[in-house]
Parts: sequence; structure tokens; C-alpha cells
Amino acid sequence: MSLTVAPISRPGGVRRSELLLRARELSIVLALLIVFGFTTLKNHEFANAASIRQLLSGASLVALLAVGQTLVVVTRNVDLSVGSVLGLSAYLVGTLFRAHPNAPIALAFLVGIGVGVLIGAINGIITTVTRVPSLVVTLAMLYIVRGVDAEIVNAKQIDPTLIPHSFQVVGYEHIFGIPWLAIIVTVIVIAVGFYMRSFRAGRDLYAIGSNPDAATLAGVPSGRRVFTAFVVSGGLAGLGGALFLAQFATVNATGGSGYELNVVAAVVVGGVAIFGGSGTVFGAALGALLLNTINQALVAAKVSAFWNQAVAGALLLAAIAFDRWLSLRVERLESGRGERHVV
Amino acid sequence: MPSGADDDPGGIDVSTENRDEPLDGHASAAADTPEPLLVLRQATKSFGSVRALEDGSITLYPGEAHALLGENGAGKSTLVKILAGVHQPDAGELIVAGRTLVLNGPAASRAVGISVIYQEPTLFPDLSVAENIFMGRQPLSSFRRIDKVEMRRQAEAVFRRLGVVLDPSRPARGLSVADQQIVEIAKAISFDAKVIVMDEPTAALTSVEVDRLFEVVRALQAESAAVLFVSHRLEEVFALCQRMTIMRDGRFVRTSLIEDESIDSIIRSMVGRDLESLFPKTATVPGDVALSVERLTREGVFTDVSFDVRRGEIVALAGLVGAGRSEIARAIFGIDRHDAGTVRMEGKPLPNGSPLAAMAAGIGFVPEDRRQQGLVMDLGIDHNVALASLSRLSRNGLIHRSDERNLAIDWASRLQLKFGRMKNAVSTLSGGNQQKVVLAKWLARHPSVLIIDEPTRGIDVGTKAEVHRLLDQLVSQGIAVLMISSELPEVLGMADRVLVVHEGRLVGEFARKDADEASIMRAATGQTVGAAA
Amino acid sequence: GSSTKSSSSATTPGAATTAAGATTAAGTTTAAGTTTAAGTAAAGGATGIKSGLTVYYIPKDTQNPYEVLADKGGEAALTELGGKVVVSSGTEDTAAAQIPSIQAAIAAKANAIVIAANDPDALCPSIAQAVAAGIKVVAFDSDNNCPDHLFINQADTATIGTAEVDYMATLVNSTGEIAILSAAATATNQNAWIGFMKQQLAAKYPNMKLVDVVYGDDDPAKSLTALTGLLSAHPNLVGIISPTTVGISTAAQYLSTHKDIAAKVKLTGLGLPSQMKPYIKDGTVKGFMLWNPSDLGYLAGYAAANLASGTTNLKDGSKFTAGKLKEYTIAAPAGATPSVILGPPTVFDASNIDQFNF
Amino acid sequence: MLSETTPPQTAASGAVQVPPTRRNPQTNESSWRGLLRWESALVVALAGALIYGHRTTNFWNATNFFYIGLNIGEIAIMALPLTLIVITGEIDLSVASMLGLSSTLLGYLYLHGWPIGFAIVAVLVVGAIGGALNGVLVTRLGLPSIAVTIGTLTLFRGLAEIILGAKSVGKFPATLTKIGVIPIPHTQIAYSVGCFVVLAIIYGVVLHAMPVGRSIFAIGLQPEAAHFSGIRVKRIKLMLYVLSGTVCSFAGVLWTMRFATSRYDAGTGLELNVVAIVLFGGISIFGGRGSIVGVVLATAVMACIQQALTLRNVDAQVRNIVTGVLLLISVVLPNIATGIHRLRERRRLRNRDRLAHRAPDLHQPTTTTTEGQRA
Ligand SMILES: Nc1ncnc2c1ncn2[C@@H]1O[C@H](COP(=O)(O)OP(=O)(O)OP(=O)(O)O)[C@@H](O)[C@H]1O
Ligand SMILES: Nc1ncnc2c1ncn2[C@@H]1O[C@H](COP(=O)(O)OP(=O)(O)OP(=O)(O)O)[C@@H](O)[C@H]1O
Ligand SMILES: [Mg+2]
Ligand SMILES: [Mg+2]
Repeated sequence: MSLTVAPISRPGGVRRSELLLRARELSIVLALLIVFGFTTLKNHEFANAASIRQLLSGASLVALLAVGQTLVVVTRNVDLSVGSVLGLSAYLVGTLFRAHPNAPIALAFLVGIGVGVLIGAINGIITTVTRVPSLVVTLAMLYIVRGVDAEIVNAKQIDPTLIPHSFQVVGYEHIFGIPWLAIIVTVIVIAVGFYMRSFRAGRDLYAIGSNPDAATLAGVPSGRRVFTAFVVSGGLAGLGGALFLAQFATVNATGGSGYELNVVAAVVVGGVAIFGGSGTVFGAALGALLLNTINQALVAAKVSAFWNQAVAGALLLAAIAFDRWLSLRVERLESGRGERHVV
Repeated sequence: MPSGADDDPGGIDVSTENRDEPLDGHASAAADTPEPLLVLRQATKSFGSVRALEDGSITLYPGEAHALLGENGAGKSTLVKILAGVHQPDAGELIVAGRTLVLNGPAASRAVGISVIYQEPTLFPDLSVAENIFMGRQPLSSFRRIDKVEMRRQAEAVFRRLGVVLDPSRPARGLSVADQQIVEIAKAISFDAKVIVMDEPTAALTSVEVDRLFEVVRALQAESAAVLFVSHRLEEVFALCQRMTIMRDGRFVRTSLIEDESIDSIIRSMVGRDLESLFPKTATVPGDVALSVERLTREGVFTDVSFDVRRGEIVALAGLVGAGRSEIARAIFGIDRHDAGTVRMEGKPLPNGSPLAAMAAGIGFVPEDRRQQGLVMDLGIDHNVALASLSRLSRNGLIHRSDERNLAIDWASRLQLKFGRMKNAVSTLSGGNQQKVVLAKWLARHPSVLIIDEPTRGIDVGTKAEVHRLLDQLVSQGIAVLMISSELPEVLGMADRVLVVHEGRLVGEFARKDADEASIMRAATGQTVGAAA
Repeated sequence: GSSTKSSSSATTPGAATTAAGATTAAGTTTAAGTTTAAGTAAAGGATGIKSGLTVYYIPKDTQNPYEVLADKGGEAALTELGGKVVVSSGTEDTAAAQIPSIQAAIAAKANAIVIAANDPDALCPSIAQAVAAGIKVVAFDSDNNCPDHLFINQADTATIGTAEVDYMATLVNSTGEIAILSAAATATNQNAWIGFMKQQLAAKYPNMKLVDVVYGDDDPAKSLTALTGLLSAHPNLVGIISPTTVGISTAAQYLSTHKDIAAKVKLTGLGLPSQMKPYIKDGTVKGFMLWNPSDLGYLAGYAAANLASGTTNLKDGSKFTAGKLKEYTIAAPAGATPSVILGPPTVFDASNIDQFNF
Repeated sequence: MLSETTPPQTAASGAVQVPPTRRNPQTNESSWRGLLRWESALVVALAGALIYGHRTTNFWNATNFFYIGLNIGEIAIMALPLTLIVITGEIDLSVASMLGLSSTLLGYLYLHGWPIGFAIVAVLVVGAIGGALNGVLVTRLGLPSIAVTIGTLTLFRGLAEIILGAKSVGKFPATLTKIGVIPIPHTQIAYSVGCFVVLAIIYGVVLHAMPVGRSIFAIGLQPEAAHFSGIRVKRIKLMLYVLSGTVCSFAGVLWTMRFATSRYDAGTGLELNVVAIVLFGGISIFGGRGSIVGVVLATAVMACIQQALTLRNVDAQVRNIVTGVLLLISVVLPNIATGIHRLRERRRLRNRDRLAHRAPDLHQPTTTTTEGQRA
């Protein structure tokens, strides 16, 4: 017996808070439109089909990796090895073609994905079994995979001559004006996004990230789920490698290095909470698109290329600050008793 | 009994894959010669040096409401967590529906039809209320897709059954403790379990909600489920339960029928001695005002709180969980900022939101949650004791190790701390001894005012008495003590004055002589407006 | 690093290397492969060359195919002279990654160092130490600003700049907007060439307008972004000069897959025949330039050996013979770095592309 | 419930109660005993590295050790402030960018005729400001430090790029650039190493012998408890970030001296090396555990191995692998015991299950539990 206020639902407040949450994706779209519109004003060519197509395919790879990264980050982990994985898989796919110039395309993709899945599995095993923080594990893997890659490559490189045209087509062709790359990635984003929304395993990921202890109490097989998240992230990075090769038709020992930070940046800008529990792959993909659009906009708007990094960095900080503000607003709206101890 | 037998396998074989269709205990209800639904025999469990459970035994029959009683730290929650599969007993056996089995995880426990309401809510702040209820058991539509509409519907149905209005689609973040508790209950009854364990479910509920809960429980009984009901509120126990099991110091004391018991008989066997000896309060003459709180307000948490604490007296803040007592204490000590009002020490106002200033002014604060707030669990005893006195212990900037050790040793002996080595991490200590370390940490600063929140939470009976004796000594030395406790006996036994907090307001003040359980409860539940301070 | 080192002399000095962390904890990854002369002094070529010389080749990084070709040339030279070559450098092309290699050379009491500096100034302190230790220093690929060394110039900087503009002029008959797709903004040799390109444009081609210079950091992805940005920024672009192999190959790849654009925009620059062959064949690129990297390494090897044997010196006009490449004369105008020029760059086009395999 | 009676790690685990990265899983004294054990492991590793080096030609001589110091100097220096930050449970990935920014700024100011002395001071101030930016974003706005410092990593580097663009500034006064390449007179110790040693001693004392050091550990282990003990958690974290910024820009100055040139991309990518050293030094990424000694040893081990491998002309690629493996070992080894224990526990349960005739669903606890705590 107690007199804590009888729980009353506040539909209004709820709807508003939900709107605020949606606002995350919306705000990115908005930012996109602003950047795009502004640049187009300065330079009409920016809006032409070819340029837009480039915006899409340019963002595709990072977006793809961001999808995998989202799965991992949502569970309060992180995968820094994606860049190295992409490089390795790209080169191995290349060597496949070098060995069998007319290997089936499907096989090429399988090889790429396979490489990624393998490394993802290693990340997953170590993280879940030894409970070593994934930040450290994947950082180490970043070095190791890159090193192994370089050992294999050994100052050689894959030249366009080696890549069958049928494979390269995937990299640049487009149907109905939409690049294949973008289509592939979009399909994956939608598929994964749908899975994360509407399937138990998907929801489990959010549960794990949102409150690990409660997840265990709810009987969520945390280890298995986290492991899967790493495998998927690895697999997508591997697929990314194959697509990288298709797009640039050439790769060497340093292919894809530095991607990890772009990907994490995209994910964060995309509104995925770095400490898990919330965020969507759609947001992450949009984040990737936004970052790429800004890069190209700077060139198209004839802003000195020297500004790229600074702008990207500032944007990143703005994004996470905005997120923070947003979640605080939501809390305010939802909380009956004002702000509770925020960790 | 066949009927019981043939529905068991269903439950026994359920694995998490299809844990969402748990076995129903209904058929066994039909059986007139009841067969125990669940039997736990001589379960033991220790955590490091803490023996949480020596002999956890309980037997539940279909269709009964069974109370589990015992003091704080008696081992109730530990027993509950064993049934929940959270802890694996070090020894002892668990028989569910005639099958000896091992619950190696919460899912396994749920799979055999046990559902648990934990003492404190375990929610996913980022997920919707509906999802919190059905996590891992979401209703599916075609292609094993989650059927959100259905989920919402079912959630609403459960809430209707509980007679509460709560939007299933809102995120759990920001739910009040009461609402959180409601969601927990909804979670537990959202699938027809055979055994429903409730660890202090009513702690944060309004009387209306409690009545509703009881109706639900009775309904469950009618469906011949067994309900294990843990509560410190004996009147609830008498209102709801048929049988009861008493535990003391982690040991099974006895199981009996409610009608054979009286409040006194229960308390006697819970405590193991007469209440008096528990609260060795010696009368003291209060000195002049040490701490005075004036119109203290923190938006949405507590409002217009004013009171004084004099040297040599124990003032207790009583009230229900969630009343805001801890918040008041936190604001006084400067952990949280307050929006209005002032806190004075010996007349001098304290700056808002600065623990350092409060400490400098001579306030010590033993917080509610010692594992998170009171102690750095992985640091040694000596380091913890020294943590609040580092500046005093350091000579020209460097910590003086020997002083540090001596300080710790000194207080360890004064408080009769039981420990292995000074360097041992405090996490290896028993709850009571941990509490002593927290006390040592603050007493080492020789505070003139000691704020102590839930001084004996999770502490076993013996230590509890020691803590009380200690408090008594302190006040007799002229220290002013502000005590927050959810245990009425403690409040009645120790306090010179009792201030009752209800929804963040002071609603009553009782002198030691005219403070009694009934009147305090009435004030705490807002039924009378006492002489507000 | 973020820059893909399939680059030629265009490789960015200290190319922006992101957190890919290819450097090790020492911040310096260094690789080395050793080849000992098959036949020693017996095979000794030029007269007066000491046998058993040890020459450290320190390329920009060990993953750079162009550099590897040059190193091979050097090994060939030293093998002829009965000496040995030790190739040592990092996986990053940063100065920091090269310093340990210089230290290793000093420690190993090498006779000479042949280095392609990742940074014109950053290495000077270390190189000075090497010189002090009596080691002869030869620079190739991209020069450094340190004293007391000989620079083997792949081709006269001015020549490269002007030649590329002239070639572009023939492609676009001297009219229209052109742009440059370079490596890193900090690449010394790139910037030097671009400088001369601008001069040449100003001097000879009033109707050709350089509208933009963009940087691809020798990374395919970045180059592509830069390129497409370029295209949308300048709709009436008619030509792109990309004096870096990554840039030109990426651009070529893009154009060969966007025929509509390829129709309007001509592309030339510095590229590796092996990479460019398909685009020459499908007509995307009519022609581009480069010199033979292994000849470059070969010449550097002979120069180093001669300096180390005292059979030549850094004075203006002093000569030495470089095996199959015949005789070279060192030019050391006052104030400038003593240097020899390998020769004019080769223009590769459909007529000759098949004869080259590097 | 759990949070009341059991530490979260326990909550997550049906089997053992051990937080990840606990050096010594079995006893709770781990934090000290286990750590010592880790440092002794590092000592062994160092001995190994030296012996390996000894069997390498030209390794065991003064000049070479001078070189070793020279190559690791700035990284080592940046590792010190990061150590403290990581012990408080935060992280700073912007260190290398700050190095680059200050190197750039130094060049720029010098180019514009500032006396080098003033320039250096100005650079240090900017470093402090940059650090403060990190600190404020993390403590006042409560943003996750990993996200914030990835942002500033890009931002600082970007600012550097804006300041100098393609230019690279050289021709610093020889008196200063000498510092970069000659040892401290009458020794074979590089100046940067000299600075490192001094700083290491200071940091060591502060962290292990002074109240603030104790507070730093407390913050890393249990921020809330620290706050309740009157420790100014935010203030201290902010302070540490400012410190980190300043020290990193100092490293930037040394870097500029060593290379006698300043460019916007100076030291790009070093952040991961710095982090690697800190973790290899036995600092728990969750905070609360580790020691300066460990970091110093780790630095020495890394430096020696790298140099020895270089002298031995081992492939550069291999060096990456070595770094990665060392890092992995350093964190996995201490946790292996835990992992095995957990597995055994699970097997035990499984067997007991078989007796109980049912194949249950086994849950391994997730690693995220304590990461959450630090969240
Ligand atoms: N994980 C743990 N580690 C160490 N000690 C523990 C742990 N869990 C419980 N204990 C100790 O075991 C004893 C019994 O705890 P338990 O929570 O079962 O008591 P309780 O009867 O539920 O008390 P309350 O009525 O306050 O809930 C207490 O002394 C508690 O401090
Ligand atoms: N209606 C509510 N809305 C939001 N938070 C609440 C509500 N009721 C209680 N809380 C929070 O739940 C926790 C427990 O309540 P609180 O400690 O304030 O009350 P108390 O009187 O101290 O009870 P306790 O016996 O738990 O100490 C506090 O953190 C409080 O802020
Ligand atoms: Mg309990
Ligand atoms: Mg409280």
C-alpha cells in the first residue's frame, strides 16, 4: 500500500516523444536536403543525374559497412576491423580472378563474404568467450588482418585487366538511373532493418544493448546474439570488399584502410547510440550518405578540399550533441518525476 | 497422480525455442490430492565469504498463495533467484512437478513455468513497454514475424486485467518506480505460469493497485497456479496468503498455516529474539540544532521540506519506497542540486550541490545503495575507509600509507569488522561488514551530522543490532543523525523523532513516545494530514 | 594509410595515413628484402668500382609496385657490380616510417643509401647523420632538400610539366577548361609539376583554362569522389591531367564506364602501362607518360656505387658510366642539388603500349 | 534486485562472478596482485625482447638504444596522459591529431615571424584548449568520450589542414632541431625520452601516491561511489583531458623538432599505437586498473621489438601482426582463465542437466555487461 501517483498514460506526451525519436532520421534527411539544396544553388550540375548517382554509389560501401556496424554497436560493442577486412577480402577476390579469370561472379561474392564471416567469427568468439572488450579485440584484429593482407599482397596489386567486365559492371552500371551498388546496399539495409524491427533475434540485440542484465534475466542468449552481430558485420565488410573491387577494379595492400573510422562516424551521425540499445540501420545508412554528400558538396561548391576534414569533424560532434539533447528531451517528456540519474 | 504427471513432460521439455507456450498447471488443479508443484530442499548459496543461504527450503502446492518472510538479508531474494535460475545453488535439490532439475538460466526457469517478479524492476529503457513485457516471447505472425498489433493488444489486455492505464507503446525510459513495478507484474502474469514468485511486488504500489494485484493473484490461484509472495508488510500477508515460510539468517525456520500464526509469533521467529533487544536506544537529551533544512525543493521530486536535526538525536525519515526520502538526503549532502530552499550547518548555509562543502561543514552521508554508492567494491578495505579522508591522510601532497592503514585498522577494531586482510577488496565482505566499512569511512571524518539512508538494508540480524548499537553510541557522543529507513520497526526502535514523507512532502511528525506503526503508515500513505513540519 | 600506394613517383610524401594503424607501436614499420650478388666481383662491371658494396634502397614504402620495379633495377645494377642491395622501408609512406631504415643502414655500415624521401625536409636530420657516418646518399623518385646528395631525376621536372600540358593541348586542340587530379595536396613532386603546367598554360595556351586542382590522396575511393565532384562542378570540362598513377587509373576506370562523359573529357597524365593498357585499348585514354622505373633504379644503383667507390663526385660536370645506360654527367649548378636526368619521359599509346610490362 | 544484492557482472552470469579484464579471476584482490603479475609478465617480455635484440647484429650498442628512444619518444609521451584518462574509464582518440595540429600551428606561427619561444607557448595553450573541448563535451554534456574524440580526431586534423594546407614549413632554428636528433649531452638518451622519463615519474607519483591519483582509480572503478565520497568526478576528468591536450601538443613540438619540419599530416594514425601501448601496459579499458610502470614497460617492449625486427630486416607487414598479436595476448591471456572457468561451469551444469533428463538452452553472459557500466 502506497500512494505513489496512480499511473496515468499521457498519450499526447507519448506521441510527441515518439516523434522526437523519429526526429533522429528526419533530422539527417533534413540535413541532407539542406546540403544538397545549398550546393545545387551554388552549382546546378550538382543536381544532375550523374552527380546524384555518384552521391549514391559513393556512399554505398560505407553505408554497407555501417549496417553491420550498427548491429554490433546496438549491442554495446564496436567492430574496428571492418576496414582491414574489406581490404583483405577485396584482394582475395582479386586473386581469385587472377587464378581463374572466368570464375563465376557469385563465387567471387561468396569468397568475399566468406573471408569476412571468418574474421567476424573470430572477433565474436574472442569477445563473447573471453569477454575482452570488443574495442580492444577488434583493434588488434585491425592490425593483424591488415598485416596478413599486406603479407599476401606483398607489393603486388590487382589491375583492372584481371577483373572480368561482367564483375565490374556491378560497380558502375545502373538501371532506371539507380546504380547497382546503391540498389544492392538499399536492399540489404531494408532487409536488415526489417529484421531488426520485426524479428525476435533482432529485438534481442536492442535488449542486450539497452540493459544487459535484464536481457539475461529475460533469457536472451546474449553471447550467441553478440557473436552473430560480429559475424554479420564481418560478412558485410567482406561483401564490401568484393564491391570495392567491382567499383575500382584495382586494389592493393592498403585498400579500405581508414574505413573503420568513417563507418563509426556514419553510424554515430546516423543516430545509433554508441553505448547501445537504440538506433536503426536506416539512420546509419543515411549517416553514410550525408557524410559522402558533404564531401562531394565541398568539391562541387569549390570549397577548398582542405576544409573537408574539419567540416566532417564538426558535423560529427554536432550530431552526437544533438542526439544527447534529443534523448534528454524524450526523458523529460516521459519521466513522471523529472530527470532520473543519467549514467 | 496421473493428471499432474501427463502435463509435466510438456513443461520439462520446453526449451527457450518455444518457451512462449509454457505448460499449464491447470489439469493438476483438478487433482484433489494435491501434489507439490515445486519443492526446494536444503539449497545453499554463498557469495564469496557471504553465506546468503544456508538452508533454503520451500514447498509450493497448486492453487496456494504462500508467503516467504524474513528480515532484510534473511536470504529471501537469494532463494527467489535460485527459483528464477539466476543463481545456481551450491547444494540442495529442486523438484518441479515431480522432476528433479537444474535451472541453469532464467529461460530454463521460465521454460518449466516459473515466472518471477524481481525485487527491483529489470526493464529495457530503450524499448517499448509492450516489448518489455514480451521480450523473447513476442507474439508471432506469418514467417515468425513479430506481430506488433497483437503484442499491443495482449499488453493492453494484461493491463486491463491489472486495472491500470499504461500506454504499451511508450518507451520504458522515464517510467516511475511504480509504473516500472506494474510492468514487471504484467510481465510475470502475461503468460500462464505454474509458479509465480513475487519479491516485494507491492513496495511501490498504491493501495488501489495492491488490491487489484491481489485480485489477480486470487485469479491465478483459481487457475491452480502457486504464488510465492515475498513481503515485509505482514498485513498484506494475512490478507492474501494461506501458508507461510519463515527464514532467518539464510535458514529455513518453519512453514505453517497463516491461521496458526500471529504477528508476534512471526516476528519472534523472524528476528530470533524479542524486538526490544534489537533496538538498544538509550534516551538522550538533544543539544542545539546542528542541521537545519528550510523549504528545500527539487522540482518533481520533493517540495517545501523543512526540518531541524539537533545534536544527540536521531531523526528518522519514514515513508514508502519512492516517497523521495533518499532524494531529500541526496540534496542535503549536495549530490543533487535543489531548486529552492537552503541547508544550514550550525547556522551557516551550504552551497547548492557541493558534497565537498557539505563534508567540510561536517556532514557524513551513508547512502542507500552501498554496492554502487557507498563503496568502491574492488578497492581494499583500507582504501575505502580512507577514501573520504585522503586530504587529511596526506603529508605534502603524498598519501601517508601507514597513517592510512592505521586509520583503517583503528576503525575496523572499533566497529568489530570481520575481514581477512586489510588489502582485500570490500566485495569479499558480507553485506553487514560492507555497511560497517561505509560507516567507518564517514566516522573517520568525525562528522557532526550523519545522514544514513537504509542503515541496515540487506544486513543480517546480528550485524543489524550492532549497527543500531553503534548509532546509539554516536548520538550519545552528541552527533546528530538523520536516518532514512523503510523498516518501521527500525524507525520506531531508533528514532527520537519521526518525520513522514509522502510523495516528496513532509506530511507528519511524531515524537518517539506517540510514534506507532499504524499512525506512521497512515501518514505515509497520505490518509491523514498530520502536523506538517 | 588512407592513400593507396599503387602510385608512381606521384606517391604522396607522408600521405595522409588515417587510423588504419598500419604503423606499429614504434610508429615506424620497416620492411626489407635482401639480395646478394649472384657472382661477386667476378661480375664486376665498371672499372674502379669497389666490390661487395652494400647499398640500402629506401623506397617510399614496401607496398608500392612502382618502387618495387625501381628497386629491382637497383638490384640488377649492384649484381652487375658485385655488390648487394638491401631494400628497407615502411608500409606507410611517412618520413617517420623511413627513419628506422636509415638508422639500420648506418648501423649496418652501408656504403650508400638510395632513398625516395616521403618528405623533403623531415628526413634531413637523419640523412645528415648517415652522411656524417660516411655513407653516400642518392635520392631518386622524389628529391629531398638535404645537402650532400645526388638526385637521380626521372625526367626534368619542367619537361614533365610542360610535356603533359602540350600533350593535353593536342587532345583538346588547345581550347577549353581543364583540371588536374593530383595525389596529396602535400606531394612535393606533384606540386612542382603542377607549377610548371601552370607556367606552360600561361605562356603558350591562352585558350586553355586550368579551372581546378583536386586531390585524391592516391586513394581510389577519394580520387573517384574528387573526380566526380570535379565533373559536376565544371560541366564544360574538356580535359583532366592526372600526374599520379592512382589518379589516372581511377579516372580512366570511371571514364571507360561512362562513355558519355569520356566523349567530352580527355584524360592524360602519368600512369603505369600495366594498369592503363585496357583503357588505351578501349580508347578511353589516347596516351599518357612515364619513364622506365627499373631504369631509374638501375641508374641510381650505378650512381651510388660510383660515389661510394670515389670514381665520381658531386661536382658539376663529373661523369660516370651506368652500365647499359651508358655515360651520365652530373649537373650541379650553384645552389641547386647535384643531379642527373634519366631521360625524357616515354609517351605510351596504342602504338607501343604492348611492349611494356611494368 | 540484482543491482542491490549482486554486482552486475554476477547478475549477467549464471556461472562465475568476475568482471571482464579482471587480471586475476579467482580472487578479488586481483586488482593489485594480478596487476603486479601483469607487470612481471611485461618484465619477462622486455627481457625476451632484449635477448632477441642481443642476438641481432648492431642492436646492443648505445647509438641503437638512442635510436630506439628517438623513434618511440613522442608516442610514449602521449601514452602517459591517455593512461590516466583510460583509468577513469574514458578514452581520448584525438591525441595524434592534436600532435599534428600543434606541429602545424608551430610551423605556421614560426612562418609568420613569431619568436619560436612564444610560438611554442601558444601551441601548448592551444593544446590545453583542445583538451578542454574534449573534456567539456565529455563531462558537461555527458557525451560518450569515444564518439567525442573520434569527432575531435577529425576536427583537429582538419584544422591543421586548413592552417597549412599543402605547405610544409621547415628551416627551424638549428639549435632546436638538433634536439630532435642528438642525444642529451654525455648520454645516449634522446631528449624526448628524457622528457618521457621525467613525465613518467611525475605521473607515477601523482597516480600512485597522491590523493588525486587514488580518486582517479575510484572514478574508474565506481564513478557514483566516488561522487558520493566527495570526489569531483567531472572536474578531475576535465582536468585530465586538458592535461592530455597540453602534453600531446608538447609531443607535437618535439615531433616538429625531430623532423625539422611541420606539416598538417604529422603523426597521422598514431592514436592507435598510443592506445595499443596503454592497453598492452595492462590498463583496463573499463578503467580502474593499471599502473604507470606497466605502461613504461610496455613502451620499452614495443620499442625494442620493433627496432630489433627492423635491424633484422623482417617484413614491415609482420610488424603489424606482431603489434596486433601482442595487444590481443595482453588482454586475452588474463581472461582466458575466466573463459575456461565459465566453460567448465557450463559443462558441469550441462552434465547435471543430463541427469535431470533435459537439454536446456545455455546462456553465455554477454561481454557488454560491464561495458555498460562504464557507459
Ligand atoms: N551477489 C551477492 N554477493 C554477495 N552477497 C550477497 C549477494 N546477494 C545477496 N548477498 C547477501 O546475501 C544475504 C541475503 O540477501 P537477500 O537479498 O537474499 O536478502 P533478502 O531476504 O532478500 O533481504 P531483503 O528483504 O532486503 O530483500 C544478504 O546479506 C546479502 O547482502
Ligand atoms: N514516481 C516516480 N517517478 C520517477 N522516479 C521515482 C518515482 N518514485 C521513486 N522514484 C525513484 O525511485 C528511487 C527510489 O525512491 P526514493 O529513493 O526517492 O524514495 P525513498 O523514500 O528513498 O525510497 P527508498 O526506500 O527506495 O529509499 C529514487 O531514485 C526515486 O527518484
Ligand atoms: Mg530481497
Ligand atoms: Mg531511498
